[in-house]
Amino acid sequence: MSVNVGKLSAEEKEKMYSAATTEMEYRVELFNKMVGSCYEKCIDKKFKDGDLNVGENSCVDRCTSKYWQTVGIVGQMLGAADQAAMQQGR
Amino acid sequence: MSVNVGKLSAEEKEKMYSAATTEMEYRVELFNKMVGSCYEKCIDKKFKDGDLNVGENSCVDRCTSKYWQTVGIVGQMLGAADQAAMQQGR
Amino acid sequence: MSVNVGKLSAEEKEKMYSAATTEMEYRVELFNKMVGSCYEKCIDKKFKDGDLNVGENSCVDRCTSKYWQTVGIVGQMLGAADQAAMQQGR
Amino acid sequence: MDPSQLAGIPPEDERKMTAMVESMQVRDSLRMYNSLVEKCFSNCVQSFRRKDLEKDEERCVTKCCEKFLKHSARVSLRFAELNQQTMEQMGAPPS
Amino acid sequence: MDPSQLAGIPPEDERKMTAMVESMQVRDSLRMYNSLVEKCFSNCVQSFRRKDLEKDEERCVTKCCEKFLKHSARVSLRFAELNQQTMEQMGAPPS
Amino acid sequence: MDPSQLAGIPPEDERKMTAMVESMQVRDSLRMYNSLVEKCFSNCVQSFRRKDLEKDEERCVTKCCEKFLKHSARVSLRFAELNQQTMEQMGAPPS
Repeated sequence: MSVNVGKLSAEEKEKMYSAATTEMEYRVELFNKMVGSCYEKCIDKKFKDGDLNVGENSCVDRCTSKYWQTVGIVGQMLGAADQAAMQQGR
Repeated sequence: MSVNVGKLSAEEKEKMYSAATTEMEYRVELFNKMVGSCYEKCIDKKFKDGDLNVGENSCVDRCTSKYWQTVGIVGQMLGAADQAAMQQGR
Repeated sequence: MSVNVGKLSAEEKEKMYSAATTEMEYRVELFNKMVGSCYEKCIDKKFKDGDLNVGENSCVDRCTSKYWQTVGIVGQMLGAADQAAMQQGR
Repeated sequence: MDPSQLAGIPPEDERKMTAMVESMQVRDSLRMYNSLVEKCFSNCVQSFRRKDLEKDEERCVTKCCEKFLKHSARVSLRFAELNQQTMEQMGAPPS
Repeated sequence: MDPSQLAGIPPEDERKMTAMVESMQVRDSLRMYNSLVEKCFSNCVQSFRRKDLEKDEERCVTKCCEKFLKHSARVSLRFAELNQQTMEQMGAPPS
Repeated sequence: MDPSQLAGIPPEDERKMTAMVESMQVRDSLRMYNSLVEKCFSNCVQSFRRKDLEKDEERCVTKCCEKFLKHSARVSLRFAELNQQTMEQMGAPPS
Protein backbone atom coordinates (compact mmCIF):
# COMPACT_ATOMS: atom_id res chain seq x y z
CA MET A 1 0.00 0.00 0.00
CA SER A 2 2.99 2.37 0.12
CA VAL A 3 3.17 5.08 -2.49
CA ASN A 4 6.21 6.94 -3.76
CA VAL A 5 4.74 10.41 -3.70
CA GLY A 6 7.79 12.06 -5.23
CA LYS A 7 7.15 10.28 -8.55
CA LEU A 8 3.49 11.35 -8.93
CA SER A 9 2.39 14.06 -11.36
CA ALA A 10 0.91 17.31 -10.01
CA GLU A 11 -2.58 16.10 -10.91
CA GLU A 12 -2.12 12.71 -9.24
CA LYS A 13 -0.80 14.43 -6.13
CA GLU A 14 -3.77 16.80 -6.06
CA LYS A 15 -6.07 13.76 -6.21
CA MET A 16 -4.19 12.01 -3.44
CA TYR A 17 -4.33 14.99 -1.12
CA SER A 18 -8.01 15.45 -1.84
CA ALA A 19 -8.67 11.77 -1.06
CA ALA A 20 -6.63 11.99 2.14
CA THR A 21 -8.59 15.08 3.21
CA THR A 22 -11.92 13.38 2.55
CA GLU A 23 -10.80 10.29 4.46
CA MET A 24 -9.70 12.37 7.43
CA GLU A 25 -12.95 14.34 7.42
CA TYR A 26 -14.83 11.03 7.37
CA ARG A 27 -12.94 9.72 10.40
CA VAL A 28 -13.36 12.95 12.35
CA GLU A 29 -17.10 12.90 11.63
CA LEU A 30 -17.36 9.22 12.59
CA PHE A 31 -15.63 9.98 15.88
CA ASN A 32 -17.83 13.01 16.55
CA LYS A 33 -21.00 11.06 15.85
CA MET A 34 -19.83 8.25 18.13
CA VAL A 35 -19.17 10.77 20.89
CA GLY A 36 -22.61 12.32 20.37
CA SER A 37 -24.54 9.03 20.16
CA CYS A 38 -22.92 7.48 23.23
CA TYR A 39 -23.35 10.76 25.10
CA GLU A 40 -27.10 10.59 24.44
CA LYS A 41 -27.29 6.90 25.35
CA CYS A 42 -25.08 6.83 28.46
CA ILE A 43 -24.69 10.18 30.18
CA ASP A 44 -27.05 11.35 32.92
CA LYS A 45 -28.07 14.92 32.05
CA LYS A 46 -28.70 16.13 35.61
CA PHE A 47 -25.05 17.19 36.02
CA LYS A 48 -24.84 16.95 39.80
CA ASP A 49 -21.28 15.80 39.37
CA GLY A 50 -18.52 16.55 36.87
CA ASP A 51 -17.25 12.95 36.84
CA LEU A 52 -18.54 9.93 34.97
CA ASN A 53 -19.79 7.33 37.46
CA VAL A 54 -19.08 3.58 37.19
CA GLY A 55 -22.29 2.89 35.31
CA GLU A 56 -21.65 5.65 32.80
CA ASN A 57 -18.07 4.51 32.22
CA SER A 58 -19.01 0.93 31.41
CA CYS A 59 -21.96 2.09 29.32
CA VAL A 60 -19.58 4.24 27.24
CA ASP A 61 -17.22 1.28 26.69
CA ARG A 62 -20.05 -0.97 25.50
CA CYS A 63 -21.65 1.79 23.49
CA THR A 64 -18.46 2.49 21.49
CA SER A 65 -18.05 -1.24 20.85
CA LYS A 66 -21.63 -1.60 19.63
CA TYR A 67 -21.34 1.56 17.57
CA TRP A 68 -18.26 0.16 15.85
CA GLN A 69 -20.10 -3.07 15.04
CA THR A 70 -22.94 -1.01 13.59
CA VAL A 71 -20.43 0.79 11.35
CA GLY A 72 -19.38 -2.65 10.12
CA ILE A 73 -22.92 -3.86 9.38
CA VAL A 74 -23.96 -0.69 7.61
CA GLY A 75 -20.72 -0.74 5.61
CA GLN A 76 -21.52 -4.26 4.38
CA MET A 77 -25.10 -3.25 3.54
CA LEU A 78 -24.03 -0.27 1.48
CA GLY A 79 -22.60 -2.98 -0.70
CA ALA A 80 -20.59 -3.21 -3.84
CA ALA A 81 -21.59 0.04 -5.60
CA ASP A 82 -21.03 2.36 -2.68
CA GLN A 83 -18.07 0.32 -1.51
CA ALA A 84 -16.41 1.32 -4.77
CA ALA A 85 -17.12 4.99 -4.16
CA MET A 86 -15.76 4.67 -0.66
CA GLN A 87 -12.64 2.91 -1.87
CA GLN A 88 -11.86 6.08 -3.81
CA GLY A 89 -12.12 8.09 -0.61
CA ARG A 90 -9.64 5.84 1.11
CA MET B 1 -28.30 31.21 -20.43
CA SER B 2 -25.45 29.54 -22.26
CA VAL B 3 -21.96 30.74 -21.53
CA ASN B 4 -18.86 30.46 -23.66
CA VAL B 5 -16.47 29.37 -20.96
CA GLY B 6 -13.43 29.45 -23.23
CA LYS B 7 -13.66 33.25 -23.48
CA LEU B 8 -13.76 33.97 -19.75
CA SER B 9 -10.77 35.35 -17.83
CA ALA B 10 -9.12 33.21 -15.14
CA GLU B 11 -10.85 35.25 -12.46
CA GLU B 12 -14.28 34.97 -14.08
CA LYS B 13 -13.77 31.22 -14.43
CA GLU B 14 -12.78 30.91 -10.77
CA LYS B 15 -16.00 32.72 -9.82
CA MET B 16 -18.09 30.51 -12.07
CA TYR B 17 -16.65 27.31 -10.64
CA SER B 18 -17.13 28.58 -7.11
CA ALA B 19 -20.77 29.47 -7.87
CA ALA B 20 -21.33 26.06 -9.48
CA THR B 21 -19.86 24.34 -6.41
CA THR B 22 -22.06 26.34 -4.05
CA GLU B 23 -25.13 25.57 -6.17
CA MET B 24 -24.34 21.86 -6.19
CA GLU B 25 -23.75 21.83 -2.43
CA TYR B 26 -27.11 23.57 -2.00
CA ARG B 27 -28.93 20.95 -4.07
CA VAL B 28 -27.23 18.05 -2.29
CA GLU B 29 -28.18 19.54 1.06
CA LEU B 30 -31.76 20.17 -0.09
CA PHE B 31 -32.01 16.54 -1.18
CA ASN B 32 -30.50 15.26 2.07
CA LYS B 33 -32.86 17.35 4.17
CA MET B 34 -35.82 16.14 2.13
CA VAL B 35 -34.73 12.54 2.68
CA GLY B 36 -34.35 13.17 6.41
CA SER B 37 -37.63 15.06 6.87
CA CYS B 38 -39.74 12.56 4.95
CA TYR B 39 -37.99 9.71 6.76
CA GLU B 40 -39.07 11.20 10.09
CA LYS B 41 -42.62 11.86 8.87
CA CYS B 42 -43.33 8.61 6.98
CA ILE B 43 -41.16 5.69 8.04
CA ASP B 44 -42.19 3.32 10.81
CA LYS B 45 -39.16 2.93 13.12
CA LYS B 46 -39.95 -0.58 14.35
CA PHE B 47 -38.04 -2.15 11.47
CA LYS B 48 -39.87 -5.49 11.40
CA ASP B 49 -39.43 -5.46 7.64
CA GLY B 50 -36.79 -4.12 5.28
CA ASP B 51 -39.34 -3.00 2.69
CA LEU B 52 -41.47 0.13 2.56
CA ASN B 53 -45.15 -0.81 2.82
CA VAL B 54 -47.92 0.73 0.68
CA GLY B 55 -48.72 3.40 3.24
CA GLU B 56 -45.09 4.43 3.62
CA ASN B 57 -44.61 4.58 -0.14
CA SER B 58 -47.53 6.90 -0.75
CA CYS B 59 -46.61 8.98 2.30
CA VAL B 60 -43.12 9.48 0.84
CA ASP B 61 -44.56 10.60 -2.51
CA ARG B 62 -46.85 13.16 -0.88
CA CYS B 63 -44.17 14.25 1.56
CA THR B 64 -41.67 15.06 -1.20
CA SER B 65 -44.36 16.97 -3.09
CA LYS B 66 -45.30 19.01 -0.01
CA TYR B 67 -41.65 19.57 0.85
CA TRP B 68 -41.05 20.97 -2.62
CA GLN B 69 -43.98 23.35 -2.27
CA THR B 70 -42.57 24.47 1.07
CA VAL B 71 -39.25 25.22 -0.64
CA GLY B 72 -41.22 27.44 -3.04
CA ILE B 73 -43.06 29.34 -0.32
CA VAL B 74 -39.97 29.92 1.79
CA GLY B 75 -38.06 31.00 -1.31
CA GLN B 76 -40.71 33.65 -2.04
CA MET B 77 -40.68 34.81 1.58
CA LEU B 78 -36.91 35.26 1.65
CA GLY B 79 -37.74 37.97 -0.85
CA ALA B 80 -35.84 40.38 -2.99
CA ALA B 81 -32.66 40.91 -0.93
CA ASP B 82 -31.84 37.28 -0.37
CA GLN B 83 -33.11 36.36 -3.82
CA ALA B 84 -30.29 38.52 -5.18
CA ALA B 85 -27.72 36.71 -3.04
CA MET B 86 -29.12 33.38 -4.20
CA GLN B 87 -29.03 34.45 -7.83
CA GLN B 88 -25.26 34.76 -7.43
CA GLY B 89 -25.11 31.19 -6.25
CA ARG B 90 -26.98 30.02 -9.31
CA MET C 1 -2.45 43.71 16.56
CA SER C 2 -2.08 45.34 13.16
CA VAL C 3 -0.26 43.39 10.48
CA ASN C 4 1.48 44.69 7.40
CA VAL C 5 0.18 42.13 4.94
CA GLY C 6 2.22 43.46 2.05
CA LYS C 7 5.44 42.27 3.72
CA LEU C 8 4.34 38.67 4.35
CA SER C 9 5.61 35.74 2.29
CA ALA C 10 3.16 33.79 0.12
CA GLU C 11 3.12 30.99 2.68
CA GLU C 12 2.48 33.33 5.61
CA LYS C 13 -0.33 34.98 3.66
CA GLU C 14 -1.87 31.61 2.87
CA LYS C 15 -1.82 30.80 6.59
CA MET C 16 -3.35 34.13 7.50
CA TYR C 17 -6.19 33.75 5.02
CA SER C 18 -6.85 30.22 6.19
CA ALA C 19 -6.95 31.39 9.83
CA ALA C 20 -9.27 34.27 8.92
CA THR C 21 -11.59 31.85 7.09
CA THR C 22 -11.69 29.46 10.04
CA GLU C 23 -12.38 32.35 12.42
CA MET C 24 -15.22 33.62 10.25
CA GLU C 25 -16.71 30.14 9.92
CA TYR C 26 -16.56 29.83 13.71
CA ARG C 27 -18.43 33.11 14.23
CA VAL C 28 -21.06 32.27 11.64
CA GLU C 29 -21.63 28.89 13.29
CA LEU C 30 -21.77 30.47 16.75
CA PHE C 31 -24.39 32.92 15.49
CA ASN C 32 -26.40 30.17 13.78
CA LYS C 33 -26.38 28.00 16.90
CA MET C 34 -27.46 30.96 19.03
CA VAL C 35 -30.33 31.62 16.62
CA GLY C 36 -31.33 27.95 16.74
CA SER C 37 -31.05 27.53 20.53
CA CYS C 38 -32.99 30.70 21.36
CA TYR C 39 -35.57 29.80 18.72
CA GLU C 40 -36.16 26.48 20.50
CA LYS C 41 -36.25 28.11 23.96
CA CYS C 42 -38.35 31.22 23.19
CA ILE C 43 -40.54 30.92 20.12
CA ASP C 44 -44.09 29.58 20.29
CA LYS C 45 -44.43 26.99 17.49
CA LYS C 46 -48.17 27.42 16.88
CA PHE C 47 -47.56 30.18 14.33
CA LYS C 48 -50.91 31.95 14.67
CA ASP C 49 -49.08 35.20 14.09
CA GLY C 50 -46.03 36.22 12.05
CA ASP C 51 -44.80 38.65 14.71
CA LEU C 52 -42.86 38.02 17.90
CA ASN C 53 -44.97 38.97 20.90
CA VAL C 54 -43.65 40.91 23.93
CA GLY C 55 -42.84 37.77 25.87
CA GLU C 56 -40.95 36.23 22.97
CA ASN C 57 -38.98 39.42 22.39
CA SER C 58 -37.75 39.72 25.95
CA CYS C 59 -37.06 35.98 26.10
CA VAL C 60 -34.85 36.32 23.01
CA ASP C 61 -32.91 39.21 24.58
CA ARG C 62 -32.26 37.27 27.78
CA CYS C 63 -31.54 34.07 25.90
CA THR C 64 -28.81 35.66 23.76
CA SER C 65 -27.28 37.20 26.88
CA LYS C 66 -27.26 33.87 28.73
CA TYR C 67 -25.96 32.07 25.65
CA TRP C 68 -23.06 34.51 25.45
CA GLN C 69 -22.21 33.91 29.11
CA THR C 70 -22.28 30.17 28.43
CA VAL C 71 -19.78 30.68 25.59
CA GLY C 72 -17.53 32.41 28.13
CA ILE C 73 -17.77 29.64 30.74
CA VAL C 74 -17.19 26.84 28.24
CA GLY C 75 -14.28 28.77 26.76
CA GLN C 76 -12.63 28.98 30.19
CA MET C 77 -13.28 25.27 30.81
CA LEU C 78 -11.68 24.22 27.56
CA GLY C 79 -8.60 25.62 29.21
CA ALA C 80 -5.02 26.17 28.32
CA ALA C 81 -4.46 23.40 25.75
CA ASP C 82 -7.45 24.16 23.56
CA GLN C 83 -7.06 27.87 24.17
CA ALA C 84 -3.73 27.58 22.38
CA ALA C 85 -5.33 25.82 19.43
CA MET C 86 -8.02 28.48 19.31
CA GLN C 87 -5.46 31.26 19.43
CA GLN C 88 -4.13 29.89 16.15
CA GLY C 89 -7.57 30.16 14.61
CA ARG C 90 -7.83 33.79 15.63
CA MET D 1 -10.67 39.37 11.88
CA ASP D 2 -11.27 43.11 11.70
CA PRO D 3 -10.27 44.48 8.26
CA SER D 4 -8.83 47.57 9.97
CA GLN D 5 -6.13 45.31 11.45
CA LEU D 6 -4.75 44.76 7.98
CA ALA D 7 -2.36 47.53 7.00
CA GLY D 8 -0.93 47.76 3.52
CA ILE D 9 -3.02 44.94 2.12
CA PRO D 10 -2.26 44.65 -1.61
CA PRO D 11 -5.25 45.07 -3.97
CA GLU D 12 -5.12 41.50 -5.31
CA ASP D 13 -5.23 40.10 -1.76
CA GLU D 14 -8.09 42.40 -0.84
CA ARG D 15 -9.99 41.13 -3.87
CA LYS D 16 -9.29 37.56 -2.75
CA MET D 17 -10.52 38.27 0.78
CA THR D 18 -13.67 39.99 -0.49
CA ALA D 19 -14.40 37.07 -2.82
CA MET D 20 -13.95 34.64 0.09
CA VAL D 21 -16.30 36.60 2.34
CA GLU D 22 -18.88 36.89 -0.43
CA SER D 23 -18.83 33.20 -1.28
CA MET D 24 -19.15 32.40 2.43
CA GLN D 25 -22.18 34.68 2.68
CA VAL D 26 -23.87 33.12 -0.34
CA ARG D 27 -23.19 29.63 1.02
CA ASP D 28 -24.46 30.61 4.44
CA SER D 29 -27.67 32.15 3.15
CA LEU D 30 -28.37 29.05 1.05
CA ARG D 31 -27.77 26.89 4.12
CA MET D 32 -30.17 29.11 6.08
CA TYR D 33 -32.72 28.69 3.30
CA ASN D 34 -32.48 24.90 3.55
CA SER D 35 -32.69 24.81 7.31
CA LEU D 36 -35.62 27.23 7.38
CA VAL D 37 -37.52 25.00 4.96
CA GLU D 38 -36.74 21.97 7.13
CA LYS D 39 -37.80 23.72 10.35
CA CYS D 40 -41.10 25.11 9.02
CA PHE D 41 -41.95 21.90 7.16
CA SER D 42 -41.38 19.82 10.27
CA ASN D 43 -43.45 22.21 12.44
CA CYS D 44 -46.32 22.85 10.02
CA VAL D 45 -46.88 19.79 7.84
CA GLN D 46 -48.33 16.79 9.64
CA SER D 47 -50.82 15.14 7.29
CA PHE D 48 -49.98 13.18 4.16
CA ARG D 49 -53.39 12.33 2.76
CA ARG D 50 -52.91 14.61 -0.25
CA LYS D 51 -49.99 15.69 -2.36
CA ASP D 52 -50.67 19.44 -2.05
CA LEU D 53 -50.26 21.57 1.04
CA GLU D 54 -53.53 22.25 2.91
CA LYS D 55 -54.50 25.95 3.19
CA ASP D 56 -53.67 25.99 6.92
CA GLU D 57 -50.33 24.26 6.37
CA GLU D 58 -49.47 26.92 3.81
CA ARG D 59 -50.46 29.69 6.22
CA CYS D 60 -48.43 28.06 8.97
CA VAL D 61 -45.32 27.84 6.75
CA THR D 62 -45.69 31.53 5.86
CA LYS D 63 -46.03 32.63 9.50
CA CYS D 64 -43.23 30.30 10.58
CA CYS D 65 -40.92 31.80 8.00
CA GLU D 66 -41.89 35.39 8.85
CA LYS D 67 -41.40 34.74 12.54
CA PHE D 68 -38.05 33.06 12.06
CA LEU D 69 -36.72 35.97 10.00
CA LYS D 70 -37.78 38.45 12.69
CA HIS D 71 -36.26 36.25 15.38
CA SER D 72 -33.04 35.93 13.44
CA ALA D 73 -32.84 39.71 12.88
CA ARG D 74 -33.29 40.34 16.61
CA VAL D 75 -30.60 37.82 17.55
CA SER D 76 -28.34 39.47 15.00
CA LEU D 77 -28.71 42.86 16.75
CA ARG D 78 -28.00 41.34 20.14
CA PHE D 79 -25.06 39.37 18.78
CA ALA D 80 -23.46 42.57 17.48
CA GLU D 81 -23.99 44.32 20.85
CA LEU D 82 -22.52 41.41 22.81
CA ASN D 83 -19.49 41.29 20.51
CA GLN D 84 -19.05 45.03 20.97
CA GLN D 85 -19.32 44.85 24.76
CA THR D 86 -16.84 42.00 24.94
CA MET D 87 -14.33 43.89 22.82
CA GLU D 88 -14.66 46.95 25.05
CA GLN D 89 -14.23 44.89 28.24
CA MET D 90 -11.08 43.40 26.79
CA GLY D 91 -9.71 46.93 26.54
CA ALA D 92 -9.74 47.03 22.77
CA PRO D 93 -10.64 50.43 21.36
CA PRO D 94 -14.25 50.47 20.06
CA SER D 95 -14.18 50.58 16.28
CA MET E 1 -25.64 24.14 -13.16
CA ASP E 2 -26.57 22.15 -16.25
CA PRO E 3 -23.43 21.10 -18.16
CA SER E 4 -25.26 21.78 -21.45
CA GLN E 5 -25.23 25.48 -20.55
CA LEU E 6 -21.48 25.49 -20.91
CA ALA E 7 -20.39 26.04 -24.50
CA GLY E 8 -16.78 25.74 -25.55
CA ILE E 9 -15.56 24.51 -22.21
CA PRO E 10 -11.82 23.78 -22.52
CA PRO E 11 -10.72 20.20 -21.71
CA GLU E 12 -8.64 21.16 -18.66
CA ASP E 13 -11.61 23.00 -17.14
CA GLU E 14 -13.89 20.09 -17.86
CA ARG E 15 -11.45 17.81 -16.06
CA LYS E 16 -11.44 20.20 -13.12
CA MET E 17 -15.24 20.28 -13.00
CA THR E 18 -15.48 16.49 -13.20
CA ALA E 19 -12.93 16.09 -10.41
CA MET E 20 -14.89 18.55 -8.27
CA VAL E 21 -18.16 16.71 -8.83
CA GLU E 22 -16.52 13.36 -8.11
CA SER E 23 -14.90 14.49 -4.88
CA MET E 24 -18.23 15.99 -3.80
CA GLN E 25 -19.97 12.68 -4.48
CA VAL E 26 -17.42 10.69 -2.51
CA ARG E 27 -17.65 13.13 0.39
CA ASP E 28 -21.42 13.04 0.28
CA SER E 29 -21.64 9.25 0.24
CA LEU E 30 -19.26 9.05 3.21
CA ARG E 31 -21.39 11.58 5.05
CA MET E 32 -24.47 9.51 4.25
CA TYR E 33 -22.66 6.42 5.58
CA ASN E 34 -21.97 8.20 8.88
CA SER E 35 -25.48 9.55 9.28
CA LEU E 36 -27.05 6.19 8.42
CA VAL E 37 -24.96 4.52 11.11
CA GLU E 38 -26.01 7.19 13.60
CA LYS E 39 -29.69 6.90 12.69
CA CYS E 40 -29.89 3.10 12.84
CA PHE E 41 -27.75 2.89 15.96
CA SER E 42 -29.94 5.41 17.77
CA ASN E 43 -33.15 3.61 16.66
CA CYS E 44 -32.03 0.03 17.22
CA VAL E 45 -29.53 -0.12 20.09
CA GLN E 46 -31.00 0.54 23.53
CA SER E 47 -29.29 -1.81 25.97
CA PHE E 48 -25.69 -1.60 27.15
CA ARG E 49 -25.36 -4.64 29.36
CA ARG E 50 -22.95 -6.34 26.93
CA LYS E 51 -20.30 -5.17 24.56
CA ASP E 52 -21.63 -7.05 21.52
CA LEU E 53 -24.82 -6.32 19.60
CA GLU E 54 -27.76 -8.57 20.55
CA LYS E 55 -29.17 -10.68 17.70
CA ASP E 56 -32.32 -8.55 17.49
CA GLU E 57 -30.32 -5.31 17.52
CA GLU E 58 -28.28 -6.65 14.63
CA ARG E 59 -31.43 -7.57 12.72
CA CYS E 60 -32.92 -4.18 13.44
CA VAL E 61 -29.81 -2.38 12.13
CA THR E 62 -29.93 -4.47 8.94
CA LYS E 63 -33.64 -3.75 8.32
CA CYS E 64 -33.18 -0.08 9.22
CA CYS E 65 -30.39 0.25 6.72
CA GLU E 66 -32.29 -1.62 3.97
CA LYS E 67 -35.37 0.50 4.55
CA PHE E 68 -33.43 3.76 4.55
CA LEU E 69 -31.75 2.91 1.24
CA LYS E 70 -35.12 2.14 -0.35
CA HIS E 71 -36.60 5.31 1.09
CA SER E 72 -33.67 7.36 -0.16
CA ALA E 73 -33.93 5.83 -3.65
CA ARG E 74 -37.64 6.68 -3.81
CA VAL E 75 -37.05 10.28 -2.70
CA SER E 76 -34.31 10.52 -5.33
CA LEU E 77 -36.80 9.57 -8.10
CA ARG E 78 -39.35 12.10 -6.85
CA PHE E 79 -36.69 14.77 -6.47
CA ALA E 80 -35.68 14.36 -10.11
CA GLU E 81 -39.32 14.56 -11.25
CA LEU E 82 -39.98 17.68 -9.19
CA ASN E 83 -36.86 19.35 -10.56
CA GLN E 84 -37.95 18.45 -14.08
CA GLN E 85 -41.49 19.79 -13.59
CA THR E 86 -40.19 23.04 -12.12
CA MET E 87 -37.81 23.57 -15.04
CA GLU E 88 -40.66 22.99 -17.51
CA GLN E 89 -42.98 25.39 -15.67
CA MET E 90 -40.28 28.04 -15.79
CA GLY E 91 -40.35 27.72 -19.57
CA ALA E 92 -36.93 26.19 -19.84
CA PRO E 93 -36.67 23.56 -22.59
CA PRO E 94 -36.72 20.05 -21.10
CA SER E 95 -33.25 18.54 -21.42
CA MET F 1 -4.21 7.71 5.48
CA ASP F 2 -1.25 6.57 7.53
CA PRO F 3 1.78 8.87 6.96
CA SER F 4 4.06 5.83 6.96
CA GLN F 5 2.41 4.77 3.69
CA LEU F 6 3.97 7.77 2.01
CA ALA F 7 7.48 7.04 0.82
CA GLY F 8 9.71 9.74 -0.60
CA ILE F 9 7.31 12.54 0.14
CA PRO F 10 8.95 15.82 -0.87
CA PRO F 11 9.38 18.45 1.90
CA GLU F 12 7.02 21.00 0.30
CA ASP F 13 4.25 18.39 0.08
CA GLU F 14 4.84 17.30 3.65
CA ARG F 15 4.49 20.91 4.74
CA LYS F 16 1.25 21.15 2.77
CA MET F 17 -0.11 17.98 4.38
CA THR F 18 0.86 19.13 7.87
CA ALA F 19 -0.78 22.52 7.28
CA MET F 20 -3.95 20.78 6.08
CA VAL F 21 -4.09 18.51 9.13
CA GLU F 22 -3.44 21.43 11.47
CA SER F 23 -6.13 23.63 9.94
CA MET F 24 -8.57 20.71 10.12
CA GLN F 25 -7.77 20.24 13.81
CA VAL F 26 -8.28 23.92 14.60
CA ARG F 27 -11.57 23.92 12.68
CA ASP F 28 -12.69 20.76 14.43
CA SER F 29 -11.87 22.02 17.91
CA LEU F 30 -13.75 25.26 17.21
CA ARG F 31 -16.73 23.23 16.00
CA MET F 32 -16.54 21.14 19.16
CA TYR F 33 -16.47 24.35 21.20
CA ASN F 34 -19.67 25.55 19.49
CA SER F 35 -21.50 22.26 19.86
CA LEU F 36 -20.48 21.91 23.51
CA VAL F 37 -21.89 25.36 24.24
CA GLU F 38 -25.11 24.44 22.45
CA LYS F 39 -25.44 21.11 24.29
CA CYS F 40 -24.79 22.49 27.80
CA PHE F 41 -26.90 25.58 27.20
CA SER F 42 -29.84 23.49 26.03
CA ASN F 43 -29.49 21.08 28.99
CA CYS F 44 -28.84 23.63 31.74
CA VAL F 45 -30.61 26.89 30.92
CA GLN F 46 -34.39 26.78 31.19
CA SER F 47 -35.55 30.07 32.67
CA PHE F 48 -35.50 33.44 30.95
CA ARG F 49 -36.73 35.78 33.64
CA ARG F 50 -33.34 37.48 33.94
CA LYS F 51 -30.53 38.31 31.59
CA ASP F 52 -27.77 36.73 33.71
CA LEU F 53 -27.23 33.03 34.34
CA GLU F 54 -28.57 31.84 37.73
CA LYS F 55 -25.94 30.36 40.07
CA ASP F 56 -27.28 26.82 39.57
CA GLU F 57 -27.37 27.25 35.78
CA GLU F 58 -23.74 28.31 35.90
CA ARG F 59 -22.82 25.30 38.03
CA CYS F 60 -24.73 23.01 35.68
CA VAL F 61 -22.90 24.40 32.61
CA THR F 62 -19.55 23.84 34.36
CA LYS F 63 -20.36 20.23 35.31
CA CYS F 64 -21.87 19.55 31.89
CA CYS F 65 -18.71 20.76 30.21
CA GLU F 66 -16.41 18.81 32.57
CA LYS F 67 -18.42 15.66 32.06
CA PHE F 68 -18.50 16.00 28.29
CA LEU F 69 -14.73 16.43 28.11
CA LYS F 70 -14.21 13.29 30.21
CA HIS F 71 -16.73 11.40 28.09
CA SER F 72 -15.06 12.56 24.90
CA ALA F 73 -11.60 11.55 26.18
CA ARG F 74 -12.88 8.06 27.04
CA VAL F 75 -14.50 7.60 23.63
CA SER F 76 -11.25 8.76 22.06
CA LEU F 77 -9.31 5.97 23.85
CA ARG F 78 -11.86 3.33 22.79
CA PHE F 79 -11.93 4.67 19.23
CA ALA F 80 -8.16 4.26 18.95
CA GLU F 81 -8.36 0.68 20.32
CA LEU F 82 -11.16 -0.27 17.93
CA ASN F 83 -9.25 1.15 14.98
CA GLN F 84 -6.18 -0.79 16.07
CA GLN F 85 -8.09 -4.07 16.46
CA THR F 86 -9.72 -3.66 13.06
CA MET F 87 -6.39 -3.03 11.38
CA GLU F 88 -4.92 -6.16 13.00
CA GLN F 89 -7.91 -8.30 11.98
CA MET F 90 -7.48 -7.10 8.42
CA GLY F 91 -3.96 -8.51 8.53
CA ALA F 92 -2.26 -5.15 8.38
CA PRO F 93 0.91 -4.96 10.48
CA PRO F 94 0.30 -3.04 13.72
CA SER F 95 2.08 0.32 13.51
